[in-house]
Amino acid sequence: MQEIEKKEHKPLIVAFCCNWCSYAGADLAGSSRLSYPANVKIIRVPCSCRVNPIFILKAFQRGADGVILCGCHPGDCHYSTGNFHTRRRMGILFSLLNYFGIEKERTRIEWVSAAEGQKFSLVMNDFAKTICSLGENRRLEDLRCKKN
Amino acid sequence: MVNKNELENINRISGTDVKKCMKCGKCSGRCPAFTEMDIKPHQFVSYLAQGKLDKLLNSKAIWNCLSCMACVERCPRGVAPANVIEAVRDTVARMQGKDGISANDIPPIVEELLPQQLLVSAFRKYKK
Amino acid sequence: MQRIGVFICHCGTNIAATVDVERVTEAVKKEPYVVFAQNYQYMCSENGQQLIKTAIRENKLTGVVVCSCSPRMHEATFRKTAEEAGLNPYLVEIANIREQCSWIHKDIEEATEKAIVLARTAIAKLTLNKPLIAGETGVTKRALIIGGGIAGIQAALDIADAGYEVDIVEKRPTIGGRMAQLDKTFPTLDCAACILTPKMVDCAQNEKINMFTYSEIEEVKGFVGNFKVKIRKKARYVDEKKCTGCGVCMANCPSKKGLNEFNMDLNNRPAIYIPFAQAIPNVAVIDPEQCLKLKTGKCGLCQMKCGAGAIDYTQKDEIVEREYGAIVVATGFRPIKLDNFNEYGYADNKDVITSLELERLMNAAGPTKGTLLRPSDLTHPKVITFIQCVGSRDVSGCGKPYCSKICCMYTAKHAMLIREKYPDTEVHVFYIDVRTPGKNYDEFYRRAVEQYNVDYIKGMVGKVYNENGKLMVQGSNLLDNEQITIPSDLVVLATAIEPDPSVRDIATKLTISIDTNNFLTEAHAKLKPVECATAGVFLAGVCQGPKDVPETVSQASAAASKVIGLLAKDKLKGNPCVSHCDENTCIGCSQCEQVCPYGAITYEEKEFRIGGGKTEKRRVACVNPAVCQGCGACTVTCPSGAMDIHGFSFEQINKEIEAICKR
Amino acid sequence: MQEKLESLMQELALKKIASGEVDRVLAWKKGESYFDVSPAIFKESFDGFTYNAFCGANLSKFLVEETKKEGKVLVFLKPCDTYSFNQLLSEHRINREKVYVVGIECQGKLDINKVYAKGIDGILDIEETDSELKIKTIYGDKTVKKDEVFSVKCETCKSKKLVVFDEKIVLNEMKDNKEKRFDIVEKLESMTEEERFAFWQAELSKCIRCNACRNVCPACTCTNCVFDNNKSGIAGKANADSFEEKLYHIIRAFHVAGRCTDCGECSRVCPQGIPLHLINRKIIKDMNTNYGEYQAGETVTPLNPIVDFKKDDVEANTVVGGKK
Repeated sequence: MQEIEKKEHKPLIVAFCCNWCSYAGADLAGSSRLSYPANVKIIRVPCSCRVNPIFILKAFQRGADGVILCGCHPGDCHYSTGNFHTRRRMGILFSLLNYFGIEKERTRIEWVSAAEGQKFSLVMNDFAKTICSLGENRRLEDLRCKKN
Repeated sequence: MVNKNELENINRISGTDVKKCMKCGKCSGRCPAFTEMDIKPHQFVSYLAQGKLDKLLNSKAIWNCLSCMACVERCPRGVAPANVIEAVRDTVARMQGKDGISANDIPPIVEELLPQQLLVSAFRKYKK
Repeated sequence: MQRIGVFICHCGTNIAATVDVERVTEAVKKEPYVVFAQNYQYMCSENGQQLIKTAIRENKLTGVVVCSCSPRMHEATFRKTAEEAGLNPYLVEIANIREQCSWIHKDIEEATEKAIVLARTAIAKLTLNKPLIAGETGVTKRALIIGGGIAGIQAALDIADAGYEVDIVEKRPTIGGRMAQLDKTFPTLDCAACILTPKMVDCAQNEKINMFTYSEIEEVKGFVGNFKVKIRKKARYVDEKKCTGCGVCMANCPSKKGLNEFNMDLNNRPAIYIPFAQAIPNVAVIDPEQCLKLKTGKCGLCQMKCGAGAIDYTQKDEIVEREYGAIVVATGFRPIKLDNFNEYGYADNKDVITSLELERLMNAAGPTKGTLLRPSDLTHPKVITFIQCVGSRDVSGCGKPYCSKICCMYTAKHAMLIREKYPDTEVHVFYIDVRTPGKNYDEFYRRAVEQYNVDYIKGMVGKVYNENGKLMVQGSNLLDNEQITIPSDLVVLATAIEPDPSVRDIATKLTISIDTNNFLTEAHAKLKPVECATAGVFLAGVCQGPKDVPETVSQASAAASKVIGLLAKDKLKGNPCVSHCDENTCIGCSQCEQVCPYGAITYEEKEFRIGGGKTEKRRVACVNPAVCQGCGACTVTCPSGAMDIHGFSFEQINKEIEAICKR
Repeated sequence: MQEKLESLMQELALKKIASGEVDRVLAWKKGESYFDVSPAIFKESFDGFTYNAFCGANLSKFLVEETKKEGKVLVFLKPCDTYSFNQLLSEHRINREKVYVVGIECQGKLDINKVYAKGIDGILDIEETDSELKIKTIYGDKTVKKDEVFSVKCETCKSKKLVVFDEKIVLNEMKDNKEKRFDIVEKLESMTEEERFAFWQAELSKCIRCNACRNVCPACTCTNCVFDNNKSGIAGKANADSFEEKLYHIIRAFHVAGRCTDCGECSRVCPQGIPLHLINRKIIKDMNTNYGEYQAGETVTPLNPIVDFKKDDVEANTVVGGKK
């Protein structure tokens, strides 16, 4: 029994949330007690456009199985244009990762406003489910960073 | 007692969430068969939400419902009373068990000119 | 050598019930540089903060991590605490173990594990925090109010009363907004004009208040204390300074077929018009879509008749640039369009009207001069049926999912007023629920039932159809389990309200958050109901959520007090978490300048030593920290990695990722 | 023909130096053999000055350092090099006033390794005609058709247009070959994720982190590269793990996204023969399809698709175009 538990892979999901909308949306999900899996860990950034592609690769390197980026809805960015830049950059990056054979479901971008606690929870549940079904990230892993 | 299976079945077949009902009564407000029905459309939703299975199964109204879907169309909460009625009707029909006929026997006895009620309502239900 | 202290808050049982705080305390003690860890019931309390201060002093802490609620809640509190104990406030990090942990997880094991990871992440980030000193900026002592309804008027008067200049920008030709269209107001039934118009006049007379009517916001730049706003003054074709509001032009205008917006299109107005008698400013405006002179070049009657010589057909839109320290958004609402509700027959029957139309029909300045006559044949309706929740609480996609809040009360008001004025009229109200929270509100509704004999029917209307000139209202009476049909003369729909559509554009220009229903999002649902997440922008009235007049006025005054508090400051502390450029790495490629939304980046040729006693001139980026808002767009665009941002540095985020992913 | 072009170039260079208009020339110099060609500065002596089918090197990047020095430099740029030149101008990396640009004809450059691959070895000398290489080897004379040994970057030439020059030397019509530009990218896209992964895993595992691709890239002109910067957390050259190479090449490609002119130098210099240009080309293709056609270096502009945006851009999740 214990062995089975040991083998069962618990996926790790890193969520980058912009301070003004999505992080607030996550807080709203919290205060509304809308649950999502504990393996979703949030990193607060001022704006989705702060997320450097290196961060995403770094997360995968260190053992993340999925990376999701959340920002204000296009047009509603606290900094006016940040998420427009994010949208292009990440479009290019995600496509490139997929070009390298990384499952496209492992990376996602979602727009969650400060008022969308429910959406945040739904998105995270859905993403966690997707990542669970994909299993462990093996195509962008760095064995040096994984202890087993 | 309340038969959980049957209730779940009705819920499942109806495909609607009766908890969303805000008890406005718009379904009954528009129902053209209202006067003929012993249980009114809004009551179907209410009874299902409360788990009053007996009332549902013994209703005669399931045979009066025209499946015109006006209640579904009007409901501001996205609840579909007609679907609930249909689900009850369906459940009752299935419970008749031995009285029923096997699928293979149906084609020869179908009157070609008369579409079957369940079939028709199915078309309506899935028309979108 | 760093010395980090970690403080874990129980938040009563909010955290402690799902997170084993003792275990977290023990776990964080094992993290590098952590020399002190303690948990306490309420870290944000006086005692809790004292505890942090004492620990900072006694343990000579170089950094503090507080594991508590969201940083959006108490980051500022704990930063202040640290500062009071002599620690730079930016050496504080918050691990959000409430909103993002204890509140969403049920399993203690799982939540505790997560809390430890979150604490570890905050500690890891903190090891790279640097003391930051916030810069200061001045404050322009003037406020902008967008929207000249009761919310905008009240806010303007309050701010002006404190001695600050206020500009009101109103897109319509007059201030007054929706309240000016109302006949009476609940729960006291005093006439809207009687209480509103004096305030409008006050606005006009107050020398601190400056009104831009028939104007729109063109562009907003800058930040709290220093907004730079372009206002488009639309061409009125009438010189505001010369027009005396005598109305001769209106009487002479030959193009009289314009729909009167003020009367909800129930009657007509000329192409040149003053919206209503008490309009402020009491100045005419020409509708360019309707004016013969502007459309065909032939007419010019009003110019000839105008004694003041105020008419100017050549007027053009004018852009005014003004600076403000604070902005109040009060853009108001409109009733929703009823296209999705064919069952009520609004489009097909003239005598099916909305409540706001009824308001005009009952108003002395309205199309029927205050006599209630039904629009189709101008007869007195004998049976009037009200339908509540038309388009409200509708999740089917046809209407709005929220409760419009004001309809129950105004329907009761209408029913009462009609029964009062025309006692021979039969009044029915179809309701789903009657919602009357508010001082003297339920009493008001009960008076309608008990004193005025209004027939309240629990149920909803399924269809309204015309049968031989009678409006047949078919609906359910749920309490009697009946289906009833009421032959009526007039049907009034308590139509849902929605934010004025202009708000989307305003939200984009101000970069403030807007929800799926187009209501503006306040900074905190309970504790910051008038603030926006964007500093210096405040909300008043229905643009934030459905509200009645008393509530709107309260919120407007609240917003005003926030504005006054802001304008009273001489200096504002800036956000030190802004971009900076490593000039040794920067290659001056100009990519960052392209993505900066604030124009905070410029380039300079600077002299650098390159060894051997030589220097070289290089083009490098320079960030103006007063203008930079710290979004970080430049940091990712920079190919060389020269751009970084304080507080969210490349290394810090990398360290966070490492800590989170450590298994 | 080849000689004529070469002598015209040398003539012009000498003339410009003699007139004092420029004080040095950036061109190619022949080494030990015909195909051993490398960029060089000529000042007094023009010994070894050459221009032949193996002059693939893009000279534009050298101008970043050259224009910091005193005096004006004359440079010969092939059509695709002129795009890089423009792009560098856009980034303020070159002082335009210190360069005299001579645009020159290019009929596609060759890869000596492809010649070797044809089993031709022991090369003594090569003679060029318009379409062929006549190769003298210790085993006798061989002939190779030029279009069979095109350098990877010239197999699909995006443009033969000289987008910037002060003067040009073009004797014959030049033809591009851009129809096939994205063929291989498309082929890769049509593979399954697993196949693509296998493809890149195989290719990138050859990487030895020699940094040649970075060093030659005209878009990589940072003086302090992130891969050399300890603070970046991605510095280091270990090829200990397959992740390391992927990280390197993804970041490298992303850093030049929007600025890459698709000159193909990365693939040309890769000692391991990794088709690195396919990574950049994928980005270009994605940007073209989703954000509108754009060719970096076509004009001097600070805007490129990665710093620009439209309010109605497609959602990032839908840009991913590859097969599942």
